[in-house]
Amino acid sequence: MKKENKKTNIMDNFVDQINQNKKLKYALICLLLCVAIALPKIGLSSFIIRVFTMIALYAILGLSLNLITGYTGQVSIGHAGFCAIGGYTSALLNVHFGMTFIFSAICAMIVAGILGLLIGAPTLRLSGTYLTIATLGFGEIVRMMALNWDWLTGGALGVSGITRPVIFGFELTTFNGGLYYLVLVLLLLVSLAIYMIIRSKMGRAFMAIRDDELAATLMGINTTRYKITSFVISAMLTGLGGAFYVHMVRFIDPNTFNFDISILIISIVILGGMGTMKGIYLGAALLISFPECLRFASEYRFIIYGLILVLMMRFKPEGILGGQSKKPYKMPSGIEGDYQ
Amino acid sequence: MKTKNKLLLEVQNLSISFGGLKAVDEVTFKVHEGEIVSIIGPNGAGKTTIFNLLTGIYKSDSGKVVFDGEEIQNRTPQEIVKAGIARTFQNIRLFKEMRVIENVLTGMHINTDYNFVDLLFRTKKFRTIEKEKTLKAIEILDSIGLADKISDYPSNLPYGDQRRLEIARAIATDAKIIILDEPAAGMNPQESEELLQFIKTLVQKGYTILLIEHDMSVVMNVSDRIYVIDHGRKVAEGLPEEIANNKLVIEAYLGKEVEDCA
Amino acid sequence: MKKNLILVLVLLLVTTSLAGCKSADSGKIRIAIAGPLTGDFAEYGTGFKNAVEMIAKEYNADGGVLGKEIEIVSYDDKNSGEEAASIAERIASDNSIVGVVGHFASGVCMAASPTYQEVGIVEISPSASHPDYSSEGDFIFRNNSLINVEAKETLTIASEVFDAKRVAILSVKTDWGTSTADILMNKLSKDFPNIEIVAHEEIVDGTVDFSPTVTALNAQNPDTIIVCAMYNILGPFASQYKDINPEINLVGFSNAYSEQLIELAKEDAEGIALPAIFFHNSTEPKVANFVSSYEEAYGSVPSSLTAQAYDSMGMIIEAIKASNATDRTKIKEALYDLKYEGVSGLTQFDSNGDALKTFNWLIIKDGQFVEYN
Amino acid sequence: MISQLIFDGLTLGMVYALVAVGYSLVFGILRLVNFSHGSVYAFGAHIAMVVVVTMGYGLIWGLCASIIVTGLLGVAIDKISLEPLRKKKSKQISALITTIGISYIIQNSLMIIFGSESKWFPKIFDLGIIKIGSVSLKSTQVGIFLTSLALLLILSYVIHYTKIGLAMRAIEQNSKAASLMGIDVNQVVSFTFFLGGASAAIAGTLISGYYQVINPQMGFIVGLKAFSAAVLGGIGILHGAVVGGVLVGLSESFAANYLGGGYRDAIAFLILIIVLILKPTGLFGKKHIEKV
Repeated sequence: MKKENKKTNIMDNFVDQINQNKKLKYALICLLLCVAIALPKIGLSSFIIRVFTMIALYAILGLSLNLITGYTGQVSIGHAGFCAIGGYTSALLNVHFGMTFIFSAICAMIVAGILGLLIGAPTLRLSGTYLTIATLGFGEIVRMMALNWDWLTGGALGVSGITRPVIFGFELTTFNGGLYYLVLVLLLLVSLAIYMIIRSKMGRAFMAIRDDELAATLMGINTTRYKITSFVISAMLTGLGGAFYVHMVRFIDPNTFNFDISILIISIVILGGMGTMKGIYLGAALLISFPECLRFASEYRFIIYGLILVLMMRFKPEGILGGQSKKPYKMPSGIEGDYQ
Repeated sequence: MKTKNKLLLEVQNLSISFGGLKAVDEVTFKVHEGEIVSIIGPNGAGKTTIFNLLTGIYKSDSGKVVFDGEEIQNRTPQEIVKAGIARTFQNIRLFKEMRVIENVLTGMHINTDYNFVDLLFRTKKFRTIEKEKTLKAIEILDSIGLADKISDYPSNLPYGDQRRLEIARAIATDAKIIILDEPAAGMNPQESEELLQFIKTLVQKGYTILLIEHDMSVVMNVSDRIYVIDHGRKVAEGLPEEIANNKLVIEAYLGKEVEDCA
Repeated sequence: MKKNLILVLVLLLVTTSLAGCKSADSGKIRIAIAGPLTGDFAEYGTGFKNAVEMIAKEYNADGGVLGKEIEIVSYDDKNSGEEAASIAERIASDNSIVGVVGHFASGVCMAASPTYQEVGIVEISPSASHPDYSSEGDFIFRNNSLINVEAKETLTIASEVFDAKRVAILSVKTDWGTSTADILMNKLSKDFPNIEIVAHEEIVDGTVDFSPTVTALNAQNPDTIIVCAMYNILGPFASQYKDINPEINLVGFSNAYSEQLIELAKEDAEGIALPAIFFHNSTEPKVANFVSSYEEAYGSVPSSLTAQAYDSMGMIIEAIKASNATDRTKIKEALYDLKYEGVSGLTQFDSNGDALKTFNWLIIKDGQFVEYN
Repeated sequence: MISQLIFDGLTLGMVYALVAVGYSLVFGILRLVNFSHGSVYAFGAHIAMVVVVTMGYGLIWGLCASIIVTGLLGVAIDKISLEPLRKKKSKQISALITTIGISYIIQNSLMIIFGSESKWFPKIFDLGIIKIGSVSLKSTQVGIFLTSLALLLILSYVIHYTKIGLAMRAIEQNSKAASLMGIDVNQVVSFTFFLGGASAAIAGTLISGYYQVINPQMGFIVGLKAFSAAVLGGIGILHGAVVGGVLVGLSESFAANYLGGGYRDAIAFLILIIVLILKPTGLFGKKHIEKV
């Protein structure tokens, strides 16, 4: 039977007890939801609201990377490039054509998706390592193109004066908590979309490719097409995250989304649990709040991210909330009988 | 002897060479519907290579493969599975981090036809197809006695169950012919006896099976016809009894008798 | 079961409460310093922090200001716009803080200024140079030379010190580098008829290999090169260019003025000239005393940006004294009509919040900076 | 002018080759891309700086110390973090992500210990200018070119004519069979990491001596470029890494001159992407057949 070493099973029991008791789990989830919604209203300083906004944003970025790395098994370490593409598209459309956030974000997703296709199509035919290399190169190329194409991106001067999102004439800022609710809604939409994709034939195809690509091919799955689909969807959602961030900070230059952002996103996915969704929320919450809480540690935070990657791979590769969940398989609606 | 019904799979002088070495040399054989045909031969004779050619992993140098009236040699693995040929692997290749039922559902991938919009917005079409496929998967798992392990993970199952799950996944593709690549490999006598019974139940259900196997006890007592391959060439074919005492077959396995050792 | 629920709630509370900011104790005048204390530009942020703390100590030594002690609150923005914006919101919501000296790079300053302007707290950047930084609002000040003023100075140096005829320009691809090069080539070359701009090369910040750039510039055989970059570029570039053409004249900018330049280029730094608003060996008592006490306290000679941070802090304190209040808006108004005689010369803000600076010229002679007159 | 660019490109190319060899060695044996190689290169340069600048020994001592210490770092990386994963038969992804984590730890530790600003490094092979015809050749360039060439020859000698070289090539073909032949696979893999670390240390020291400048982030970009060189030449093949290195060096030097300074780094990545699209196995690589 499965060998379980002593160190990690304390964490497993804690997580299992939560899962087993359905009532407690649902109570916990809606508790978290109410806290999330009430936050801006209970008079917390706008700084803390901003921390929670960033947690939600990085949860979106983590979920998108999780789609290609956690569910489809292809490691991408250039996702900051898609944030930059989404960010620049939305910024330029907003500054030059005065497009409001809703439309510019959609365009940002489309452009990021197209570039995901351009990078993904040639390299996803090959074994995993080549995609990782290409995405690393891609992240750097985007930064350099942003720096060199002054005519388009303003080069090192960047793009400033981006307007904040306006919904029904009401400007959303961190002060009035508007941005916080916007990112919560986006997080909800992205989570729903990914949940729908994973609980379907496409999600099963992704996971089959992750577990054994050759066997998946022989089950009739067109692995290249599905890997590209997963990569494009992941790029689009990351572009959306980039677009939101740019409208929050109202400024973007080539160094806004550098390699450190890619590493942060992959650390969130690894720490929380590859191939799960709840793991990503936990990973984002931990990794975004810890530099704020432990001020002295913020100087060492990059080393800590590095350590997380190494130690997690060594001791708990499936991440805190990852691994084989004990919950029974969630039958589609209409099928009774608890086949445990 | 089974009545000769429809010819399902016909392989005509199929061959492939890897850098000068003729791994498979002009092999020809037939499989009829509802039949169990076995291919036996010493290790490295080229049996698995033949299967890899059949299922599109390698591209053959020459020869034709006609399946259910359609030429399928050198087509992509996806097209061949859609045509109706499913297979298992010598070393079990299940999807370890997916549930047992999800492994079977993945087998049904080619026949679950709803598109991205259906799955994203959970349309009625999506819900009906998912429900129908899940029920079918449960039924298949029930038929192979794994109904109580639906939510479990393959890596937690005993070896025999894993092999049966792999076969169940192949069945789930609604294949007309199932290729079993040394299913009894690494099994103790008791497990291979269970496997033998299981294959027999499959035959009763009308599945056509192409079997590669070493375990003579399984081959001799379940196959309708047997082909013997040695050094990439077909050396013999016929009924199990004929093959059992065919001189060439014994030589291929045990080597030549030395006539006059002085 | 209850045990686990409590554990989860505790975890939630810990993260939120720890993230809260420190409680503000009244009775002290608190001024913030924000800059990169870690990462690539840590040396500049630390320089700001040291200078600001030093002048605060000096004022506290003789009774602080308005009878209250001055307390410095430092923030590390890691030179990232996102961090700066987050710090700006934390400072804005802590109304015990009356003024901010900081942010280092223009892009980072501009990410934070909207928040400072929105809530109305004075921000003086000792180093921002982006043309439209100070136009963000009336609370946004800059105690740093304007690009076009300093660029004109470098061209004057080129023509008078080196009697340059064929001038080439090397600029680093940062917001400051690009805009300076653009001003030099398009706006100012008209005012210097005897100078011909013969070439312009751009390099990415962090480059160490200049051989292709040196070859390209040398092809136009310029007699002088104006380098719009900091010491980490000017130093290696000087030594690599002098390998090919030892007689080349090099003109730098005030932000390249630091001991590290000589440290990096060693003897190839000889003859490099640059305009500076602060000169550490100057004979003026105020400057000499600042340099000696800084060196004694922090072990290194202050750069011109550190001197400007020192003066920026001094101006906020003087503004508090002049307006006799710790109200953020009154401090802002007092700053506009303040004439501050500091270590970086006489500083006065114009209506836009920019400082009008007077320059003196420095040249490197046998291994150290000397005043050129 | 052209010949000047060629010499600049060749010198750069030889150093990239030295680093690219490190990638190919490790990929050859473990089918693993060692992302921490760039930061090992920077680590080696800093060890040399400590010995030469802070302690004041000669450059030769700096080089030797750096080779030994960085080599041991390479072995430590393998022994501490990669070998347990091999023993645990964990997935390929885990090893890849571990090397990314390690590169992050090393680079940021260097930044904290040595500070992030650029520091001085003594000129290497400083014997003035060698004039051949109209071309002025810096002695450092010639020195670096020859040293790198010598080291690459030594490396290929070790690989092709020594016992441990034979073991390395055996493991590359089939590590299971090699272990059955009595080769201690883990010990040979550690030796490979030692070679990788040592070659990166030499490259790091040579580059710092060439530009007389050193900073903790030097490893990231050079690591990427050397990687493109290794893939261009055919990942896992030694002479491929050398040819790839020289090509990347030359294209960078020409791009910087004709397209402008901003494109010098981008050109290496464009080559990488083009190679991955046209011929992923690189110039000398051969198709890799997946066994079922």
